[in-house]
Amino acid sequence: MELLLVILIGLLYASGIFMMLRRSMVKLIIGLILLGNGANMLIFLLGRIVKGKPPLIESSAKMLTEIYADPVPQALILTAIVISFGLQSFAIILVKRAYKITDTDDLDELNTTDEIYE
Amino acid sequence: MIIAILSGFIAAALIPLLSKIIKGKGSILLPFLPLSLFVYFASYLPKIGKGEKLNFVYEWVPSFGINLSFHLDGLSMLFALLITGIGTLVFFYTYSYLKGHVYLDRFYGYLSMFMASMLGLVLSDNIITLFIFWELTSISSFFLIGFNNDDPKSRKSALLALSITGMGGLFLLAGMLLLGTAGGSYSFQELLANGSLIQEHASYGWIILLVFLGAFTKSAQFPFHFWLPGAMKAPTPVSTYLHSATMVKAGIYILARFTPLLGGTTEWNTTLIIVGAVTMVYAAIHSIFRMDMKSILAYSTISALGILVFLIGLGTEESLLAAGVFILVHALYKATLFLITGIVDHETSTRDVTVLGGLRKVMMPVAIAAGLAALSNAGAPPFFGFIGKDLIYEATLHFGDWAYLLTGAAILTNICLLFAGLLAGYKPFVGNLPAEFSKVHLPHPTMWVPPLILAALGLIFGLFPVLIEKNLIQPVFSSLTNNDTVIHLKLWHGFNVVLGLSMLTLTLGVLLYWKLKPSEALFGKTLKFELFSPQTIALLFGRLFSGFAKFWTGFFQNGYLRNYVITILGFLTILLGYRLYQGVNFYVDTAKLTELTIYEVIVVLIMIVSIIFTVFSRSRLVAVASLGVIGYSICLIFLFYSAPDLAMTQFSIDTLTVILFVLVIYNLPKYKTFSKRRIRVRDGILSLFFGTLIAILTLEVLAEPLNRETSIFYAESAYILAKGKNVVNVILVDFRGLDTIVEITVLVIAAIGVFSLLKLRLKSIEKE
Amino acid sequence: MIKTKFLSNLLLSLIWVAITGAFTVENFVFGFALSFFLLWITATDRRDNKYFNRIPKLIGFVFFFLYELIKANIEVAYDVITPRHYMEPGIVKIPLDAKSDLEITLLANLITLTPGTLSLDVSDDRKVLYVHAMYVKDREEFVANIKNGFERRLLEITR
Amino acid sequence: MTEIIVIILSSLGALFILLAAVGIVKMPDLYLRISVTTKAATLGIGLILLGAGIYFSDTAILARVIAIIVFMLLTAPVGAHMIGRASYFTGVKMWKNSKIDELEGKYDTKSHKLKSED
Amino acid sequence: MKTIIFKTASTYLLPLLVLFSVFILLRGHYLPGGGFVGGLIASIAFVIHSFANGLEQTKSLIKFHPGFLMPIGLCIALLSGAAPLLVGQSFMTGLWFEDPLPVIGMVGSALFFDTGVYLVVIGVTLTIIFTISETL
Amino acid sequence: MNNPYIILPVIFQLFTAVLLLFFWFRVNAQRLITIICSLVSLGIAIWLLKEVYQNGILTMQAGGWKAPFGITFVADVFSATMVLLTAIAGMAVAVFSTGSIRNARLKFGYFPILNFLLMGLNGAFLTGDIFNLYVWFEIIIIASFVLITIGGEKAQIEGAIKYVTMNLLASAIFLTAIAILYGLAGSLNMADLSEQVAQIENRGLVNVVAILFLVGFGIKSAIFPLYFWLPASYHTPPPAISAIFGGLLTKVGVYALLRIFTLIFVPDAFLSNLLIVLAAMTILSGGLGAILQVNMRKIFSYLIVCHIGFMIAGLGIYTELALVGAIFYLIHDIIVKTNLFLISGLIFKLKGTLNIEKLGGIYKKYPKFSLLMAIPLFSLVGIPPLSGFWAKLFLIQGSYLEGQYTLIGFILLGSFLTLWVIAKLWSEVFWKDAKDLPKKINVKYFKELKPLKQWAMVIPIVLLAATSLYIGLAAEHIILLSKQIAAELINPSAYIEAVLGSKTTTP
Amino acid sequence: MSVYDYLYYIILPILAVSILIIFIRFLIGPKLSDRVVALDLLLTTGIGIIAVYSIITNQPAFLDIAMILALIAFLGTVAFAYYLEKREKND
Ligand code: NA
Ligand code: NA
Repeated sequence: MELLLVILIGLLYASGIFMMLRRSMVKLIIGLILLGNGANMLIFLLGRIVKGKPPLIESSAKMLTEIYADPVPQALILTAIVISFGLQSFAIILVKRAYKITDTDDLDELNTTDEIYE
Repeated sequence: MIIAILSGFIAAALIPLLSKIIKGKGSILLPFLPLSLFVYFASYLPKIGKGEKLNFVYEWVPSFGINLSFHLDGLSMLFALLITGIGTLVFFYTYSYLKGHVYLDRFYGYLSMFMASMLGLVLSDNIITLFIFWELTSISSFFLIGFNNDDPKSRKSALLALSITGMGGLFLLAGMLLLGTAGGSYSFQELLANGSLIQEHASYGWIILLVFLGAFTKSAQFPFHFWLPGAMKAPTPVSTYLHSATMVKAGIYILARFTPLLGGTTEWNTTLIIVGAVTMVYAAIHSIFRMDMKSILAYSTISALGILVFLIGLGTEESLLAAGVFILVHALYKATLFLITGIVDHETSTRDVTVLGGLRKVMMPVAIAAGLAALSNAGAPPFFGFIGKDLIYEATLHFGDWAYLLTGAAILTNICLLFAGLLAGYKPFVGNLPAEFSKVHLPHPTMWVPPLILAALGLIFGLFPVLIEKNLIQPVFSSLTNNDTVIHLKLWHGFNVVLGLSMLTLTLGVLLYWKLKPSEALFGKTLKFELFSPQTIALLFGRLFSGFAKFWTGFFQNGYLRNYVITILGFLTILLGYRLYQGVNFYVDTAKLTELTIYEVIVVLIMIVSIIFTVFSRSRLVAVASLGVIGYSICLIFLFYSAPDLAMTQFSIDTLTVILFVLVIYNLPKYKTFSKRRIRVRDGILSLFFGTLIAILTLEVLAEPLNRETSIFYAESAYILAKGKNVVNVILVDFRGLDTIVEITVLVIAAIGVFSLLKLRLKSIEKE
Repeated sequence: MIKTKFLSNLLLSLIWVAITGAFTVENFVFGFALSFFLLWITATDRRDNKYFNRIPKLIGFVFFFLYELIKANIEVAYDVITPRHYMEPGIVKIPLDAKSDLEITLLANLITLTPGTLSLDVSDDRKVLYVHAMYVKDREEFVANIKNGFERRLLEITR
Repeated sequence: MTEIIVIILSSLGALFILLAAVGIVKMPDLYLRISVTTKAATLGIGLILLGAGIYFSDTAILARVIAIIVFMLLTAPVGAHMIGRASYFTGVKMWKNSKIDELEGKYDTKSHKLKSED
Repeated sequence: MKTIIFKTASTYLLPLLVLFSVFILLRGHYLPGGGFVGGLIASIAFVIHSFANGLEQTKSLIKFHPGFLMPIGLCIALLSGAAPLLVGQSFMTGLWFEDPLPVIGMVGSALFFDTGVYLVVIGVTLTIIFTISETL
Repeated sequence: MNNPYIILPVIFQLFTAVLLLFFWFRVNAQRLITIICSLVSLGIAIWLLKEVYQNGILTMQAGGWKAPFGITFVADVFSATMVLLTAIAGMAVAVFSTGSIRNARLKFGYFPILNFLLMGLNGAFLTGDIFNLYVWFEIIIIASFVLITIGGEKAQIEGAIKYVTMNLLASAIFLTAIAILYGLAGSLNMADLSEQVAQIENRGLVNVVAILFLVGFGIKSAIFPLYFWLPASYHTPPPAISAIFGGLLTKVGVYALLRIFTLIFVPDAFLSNLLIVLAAMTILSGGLGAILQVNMRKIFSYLIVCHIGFMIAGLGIYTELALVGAIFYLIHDIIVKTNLFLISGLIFKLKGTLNIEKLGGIYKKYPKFSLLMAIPLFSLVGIPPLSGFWAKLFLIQGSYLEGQYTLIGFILLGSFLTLWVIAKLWSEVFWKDAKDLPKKINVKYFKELKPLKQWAMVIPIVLLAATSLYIGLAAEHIILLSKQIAAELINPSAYIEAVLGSKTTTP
Repeated sequence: MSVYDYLYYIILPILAVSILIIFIRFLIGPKLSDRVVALDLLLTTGIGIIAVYSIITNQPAFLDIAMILALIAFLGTVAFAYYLEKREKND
């Protein structure tokens, strides 16, 4: 399964980047989301995956004894997911606003702030 | 001592506060600052004359060996007296010259600051401190040159001067640092103690190169000389003070100061001789075609500076003595001529020598001063200038194989300088007074007394060199050569070759004055040569540089986000790829992998297809929907691999994201394909390459053993110590609760951001 | 009104007990308090609706519903797994006797849940329910089936 | 005994879901797809969930399972109704062999008000 | 989307979902769940309600601007984290009541903290979604 | 030594922000709270630096969990200094904002967000946990997103798109790096990582991770060729916001680079050389960009890039001396750049434009302001003995001792370009005589402001100018501080011991 | 054959194949509504998978995820319906 996930992660990164390189703002956002998903999966996989053993302590037990999934990456991903949600919401609204103001989706037209003489 | 040096800065700081008083009558009090400093330094003359050297150390930045340590010996004494002495006169002169000027206070402020910097420069023993004061002179001169800042030319000149001297300053800084590092100390005295160490050091070449660059730019040596004529846009007192008597000599000072330490080598001497000789001849020839008094003086100053560099370069005891004397000679007559130019300009409103004439009839004392200065300049006996010129020829004649060539150059230079001196100091005052100048009258004594004093000194020192021989020139000589040979200054050496050369110079110079009349036409002809002048080349270089800047900036900061992204990612990819290729062995341990099941394969398959679908979909909504599928599939993977909390959260958040998209999708632009196919293919290749790198990296990491200390601790303590059974949640609210509080803060900020982005509409009055 | 609220409250407390899975008095009291609070928060103008009014009829209705569900599912399954389509779909207008929001909603949902039919919308004057059906052999019969089946039984419970 | 019940319930459930899956691909128009899938899936999932509830033989879990089923019964038809209705007035066509359409022309094109009479 | 069916269903869904969200919040320390998911579910409940009944209805239901929940939640989280500082212990050190409460289990600062998270998440989500809906 | 209160700079900022949220619509109350709280923060920061300077490295184990299991906060001299600088710059900007930021913006959370941003900065400086650093970075970027867009002007939005994209990209790379690091070392505690990473046998992988961190932080600190977002966006928001960005935001990236590449990854020859090349290119790019610009704030933006190069150069050389230079420059740059952007704000309020071709006559009309402004301008140039000068000494000497002669050339070039740009700016903006520009209706000019607001804009500039004078003239203090920091960085064992030393005690 | 094996080797694959089939509808559309319906069905089927998986792994906790899925799965449908309605009104 790891091999499949590795391919998946590579693909998520690749597609995220490909989308970020488009000129369309919406694609840019989608690219960022894909990239974020890729990073989350990467943390997940690199924390090493274990099937069907969530880090929950049995009601009768006091600690996890047998093999269990590493809870740390899970906590990290949770945090990362929530943070990306905040950032993505903001980014989506930013794009909406940009579209309203500039009336274009073409990022190539948003270059006045880089011009030397302004 | 420190008070003496800093007093100028203190005054400069106080002047803006006292501006009302200064703009009134108060400014007459200011010259007493340099005057008292002059007296203060002069009081040390006897001690210096006895060969004593005085040290004053004040701690400043001891941890880097930078202290306010001052060293008073002959050389610094000579400069200190010039700075304060001419300073006094210039301060007085300014009182009338800029009387009633709205920014008189500022002018005095800068002048005081400059004086203090200059004093600090010549008195510093610590070479870093020396550099600090060096830079301060550059910056105060920037303000002084740009004093008439309404005039674009004035601003341009200030900028040019600062650019050149500032650049030189940076080289000097590097040189000083190298020197200090190589010699193990920033104290000049300590460095001097291990002089040979430095001359043998591997960086010696770099050090002297950097010192030269600093000195040459400051002292307007060829090919860095061109800022100086422009700097004459400054008010005349500034030209007098900075650009003839003191600041430009800072470079000379440095060369002189470092001669005992760095000098004596072929590199040192040859460079200085060549640069000095070229400068003196080049500038001298340039000076004779000018018509503007200030321009004439500017070029003759450059030439004189060239002579000084040349003399230091010769490096013999004779030449160093000549240099020491010529510093004083030149300061006296050149300052005089500048002050006179100022008077002429001030009273007649022109400095064109072809127009001026007969002014002796209306301003006799000025004419006397001018005459004295011109004669000293000409090296006519019994003026101090004669002694100076004598010493120069003495030095060149005794310089081995190259004696004739060098002497010839010196003679040529001196002839031109003589001519220039006559043009500026003689021509305006003789002949008939043009009618338009008949109303011209003698200015306030504070203006004509200073040049007269200086000019008179040129005569007095010539007649009685003994006045300064022991207490001033002897110590200067000692500092320059680092030995105590006793010297004698004499006006009369008897009839010898040197005297003959002096006379030859005089004769030829006067002859030239007779024959060559400066005119617009002649000046115009010389301008043709400007095409090849260093200034033109420098400007060309500047233009090239600015073109390069435009290219570079336009290339990188091109305004296209995707180019930025591709640059960043390309950079990352190359580095990653290189590092992976270089140091990572590709290896997968299949035994460690978990088994594959059909449902997982299907989920992954769906994900892969969805990703491709998202990327290539032509509809925004479909892309969003398939993004949802990707998210939900991730959920399932989380679930299969024991992360129920993750699955829950991912699912809820994905749903919310979809809702968000759907809500705003109206206000989102339609999906369009902008880029060309070729670009898409290129991006695709880069993306896939990057993805592959990440994948390989992941595989490699998976093959490494993982330290499980942390996760074991959590598993064991979650319930016992933190009283929770869902370890992930315990981590979130307890073990790593700090992350969580930050992350909810992120959410809060994002919400506020969304709120303000959508709700805040500035009215036009509120925009800015 | 008070009775309705109380009933809702009670119902929610029971659901609370069910989802938490702890059948204890404390938990019930906690759930009651919680749902009381929630009802206060979410209070809107709801009309009189009675929950456990006709419990026997409710049970009967559940069985009727399950029967319809399974029967119709099999009917559809046949159509799905065989290559040919036997269906005769159409959108049919069903006049409503159900009046309250709850009645209409329940009816519509029940219709949707049974295979082959899908409540598309209720007219704005609440007189008609538009239903998409797979097997409209005879329009009148279809309407009558629904009116006599689901609607009648449902109204018996709710009224 | 429990095991057999679980096997039966889950088999039936899986079959219904498979049915829904085939249905959604095979059915010729959107309304039919909605029609077929909503309930088949709901029924199927309900059965599987019930199986799970029985398997764990814990009242708490059973209660939770029932709660899920109730939720689904509540939401699934609403969702079907929403998307069906929205599709109708966005002009999603019915299958060519459809018999009648009594909804035709009843929607006000602007306000989406739905009339009961012509 | 003024459909009676959805409206009615949402009226019943709202309390159900909020109830469920509280449940998820409270048991987070023992089983999957916690403040985040709880908060998300609660906000989804209100979002559904606003879809069905219009934003104004939902807002009048909540009675105050949901954004107000953000500082309150942050305050609760901050206080429960900072309380140990008063007794000279590190930020976020767990303080616990002696005995477990029914249903909830052990009550301690972690629970308060999670409640803070819960409220913040509701506040944030609703602020974002409502603001967007208002300015469509 | 353990001290639970070192988290105060963070908590207090959070407290302030939350308090401000409760006063959402009451703008004047927000102003008052902001000023008071920024003073308190300054007090806390001074206390912290004093404690650390006297007692050595202080740690706080969040939740009382021993390292590396909980999140550790570490206050060494470096962090404490950064916290203090944040407090100073933060206070200046806060006070300036009370005068310069319009009520409309204040009603939409300007002050709370500003305080959140400062909280994020403090958190990033104090944390000893790599993932926690990530979340602090996220606070910083989201707060900066909001600030850069607040008001929603066209230029703001255009700049923000680039700013947001690049920062999110950087975050993704950072997160990737953390994932791999955790996958390799199984730890998040930076001190622990320092030990764990050293034990990893597969050095190739370690190097790869280091590259990811370099690029992630490199984007945030705007080094070549990752800086593009900065000149595209920093000039677009209100000047007070540019000030906090210009002063602090890129520096937090530099801080992270300095921290990570001294504590966890010690640069090998390749990385060192890479850093040096990047530093040189950064200096060049920033300098070249700056000489072309005509908008004052864009000039400053490019200069930020240019001067980041100096700091990176110090890291690349990687000797104590060079690090002293980098740290000194960092300290100087925070104060001066903040002030320059504030000054640009003041000039805008005076003249209604920041185009240096249109500006002019300030020297004539406002001689006292001009003098005041000259201090930071020429401090930036590094006219000795002003603050910018000292750092260069160390950098040049450090480069020389390591034989990096070309780098010296670039440092000199960067200094020269800065000198030229500032001199030109002075000549254009201050000296040149300008016609009165037509009044803009959408600008509230300085003269139209109430005296209280006028003071609110001038006092921070004065204070920062005084600070930069202090840095320059009392350089000894700053050098001692920088030396201590550099020593800490070069030899992280004290840091590691302070964090992990308590391993035996029970939580 | 135990319940475990039965679920693991028969039921789960059936559900997975169902998902795959449904996904085909998602891909081919043709209308947005078709995709939405497919998405909804995907999620519903996901609930089933979760339930089965919870039995296989003996983790009743997974049922909670199923519960959340059940609760908010239809929200996506509602949102898309909302969008379609808006689109009609606006165009
Ligand atoms: Na949580
Ligand atoms: Na704790």
